[in-house]
Amino acid sequence: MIVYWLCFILFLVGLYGVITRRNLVKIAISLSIMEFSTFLFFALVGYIDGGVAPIVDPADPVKVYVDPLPQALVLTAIVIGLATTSMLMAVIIRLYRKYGTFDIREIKNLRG
Amino acid sequence: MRYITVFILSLIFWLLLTFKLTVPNIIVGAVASLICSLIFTRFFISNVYKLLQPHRYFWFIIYLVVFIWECIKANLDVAYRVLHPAMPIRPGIVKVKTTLKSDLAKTLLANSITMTPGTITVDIIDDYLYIHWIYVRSEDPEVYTGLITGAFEKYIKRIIE
Amino acid sequence: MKGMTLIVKKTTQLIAGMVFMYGIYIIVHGHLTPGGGFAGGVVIAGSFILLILAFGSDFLNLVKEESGSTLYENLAILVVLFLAVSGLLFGTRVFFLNWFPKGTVGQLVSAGMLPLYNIFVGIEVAASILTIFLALIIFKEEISE
Amino acid sequence: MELAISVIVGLMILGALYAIHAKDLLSAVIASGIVGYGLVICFLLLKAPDLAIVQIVVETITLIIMVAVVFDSSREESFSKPDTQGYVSAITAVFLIIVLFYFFKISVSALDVFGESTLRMAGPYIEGATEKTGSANLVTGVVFDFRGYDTLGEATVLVTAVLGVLTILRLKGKK
Repeated sequence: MIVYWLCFILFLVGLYGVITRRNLVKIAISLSIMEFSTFLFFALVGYIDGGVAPIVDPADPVKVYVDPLPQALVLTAIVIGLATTSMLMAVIIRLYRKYGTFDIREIKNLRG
Repeated sequence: MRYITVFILSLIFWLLLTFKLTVPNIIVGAVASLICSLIFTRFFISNVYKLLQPHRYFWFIIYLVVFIWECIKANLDVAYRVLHPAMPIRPGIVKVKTTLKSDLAKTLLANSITMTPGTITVDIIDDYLYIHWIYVRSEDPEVYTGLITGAFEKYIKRIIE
Repeated sequence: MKGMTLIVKKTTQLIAGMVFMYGIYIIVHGHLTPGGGFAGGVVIAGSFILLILAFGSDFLNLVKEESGSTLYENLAILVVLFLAVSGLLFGTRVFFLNWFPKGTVGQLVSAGMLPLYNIFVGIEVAASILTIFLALIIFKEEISE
Repeated sequence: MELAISVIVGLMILGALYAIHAKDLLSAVIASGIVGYGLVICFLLLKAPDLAIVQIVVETITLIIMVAVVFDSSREESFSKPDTQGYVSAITAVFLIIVLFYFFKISVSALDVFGESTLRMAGPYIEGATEKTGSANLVTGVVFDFRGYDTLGEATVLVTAVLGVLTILRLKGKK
């Protein structure tokens, strides 16, 4: 049970960063931390004690496998996470070239 | 010629990865090696004829023995310096001139020096290697050049040049 | 963007091909061992990114033009769509029907159409990640000019 | 097993806290690598090698992209005095965290104990999956056969993201 709680605390750390930080790069980092905690939660839900990785060996059928469904969902989500992070980075580098700062409040005040 | 070399090396790498000698496996490996050789040949080392000369492999095996011996000696030396209560270290960066000409030989020399404990190659600029040394034994260029590169240089010259 | 030192360049020349072959191995054996189209595609993109980082963007003349990788990406996703639709032609009304002969489990040529999906998704992922990287590099160069 | 994963997740939390509070942006980016690579080890311990392979390469490329963005900017975070807006956002964060904590405390009791998942949803995906898909790797079978629509949508998202990046970064166009 404590693993679930720690995973949730990791999520909360990311949420805290998103809300309180003013630097755009740190907001992106906090978002990716929230993503990672979600991936970890999915992988934790699917784990079974004594299970093996979900790869069937035809010569030696083992009875218990780890749940493959959350793993498949996370597999697609990781690559989407890379795409969204790089898109966020593209927006950030554009904003930096235009305003010369990463601070989100200054950008709001500049109204360029 | 370079294309064929890259092709054969990639195929050997593929067979070592998969470790199966079935027909579909070899066909897939051949196609993959073809793509690899088409893309990566222009970045490969230029002079591949030297791969076919057997005496270079002989010197390479001897070089491995020499390298392991030097490595053991340097390990004991660094372990002595770490475990000694007074920590007798005298770090510094020295500039070593090498007589090797080709870039690959310089890279092999730099990697060998980095792999032996106590010395780390920081950079190569033209003929000079900049090396960080944990105990600078002397400040005379000839002496420290002999101490650092003397054991490796003549073998590397026989292997690559 | 300038390249790195001589040591990195020479090591990259020897290593990049191996990384590429490893990516292809992960993709092609995706239905037998861990891995698959996503992992292998990212590894292949990594081999090209390694080359660009080590040699600097001037060395590769493909750097100034990212439309090539965009083309591969769009073609690959079209092929995936076509393979998915092809089930409609041969079977009942099921999208993503696996109508190829299955073969025996554990062989390299088995699992029907899954290896084909793996290969084309791998190309798509590799091309898209390479495109993102090239766009960043070109943008930074245009700024610094 | 649970203990090992707990220790690694604890380290990840420390790394995340440092990444959020670091003064230098480059060290913040590198500290966020702790979280990603720790996740790789967690995946390996949780018997998910597919995810570990993808995550280790994706994390490396994300770090390269982030360092490329951060590297030639000012890098120093400008710390000014906390103003009213900062206090308001901090209070909002604390309030939100308390609310989420309460909801998670209720919902965690509905979960199975760690390691005793009862495979409610995964039964049909495991039994007879090798005969249906012919694939020895069950994850690949799920990704490309049972849930092919997900994969198609994922590929579409990837193409859209690439188009977005090209649109944002190449506004000038070719002269």
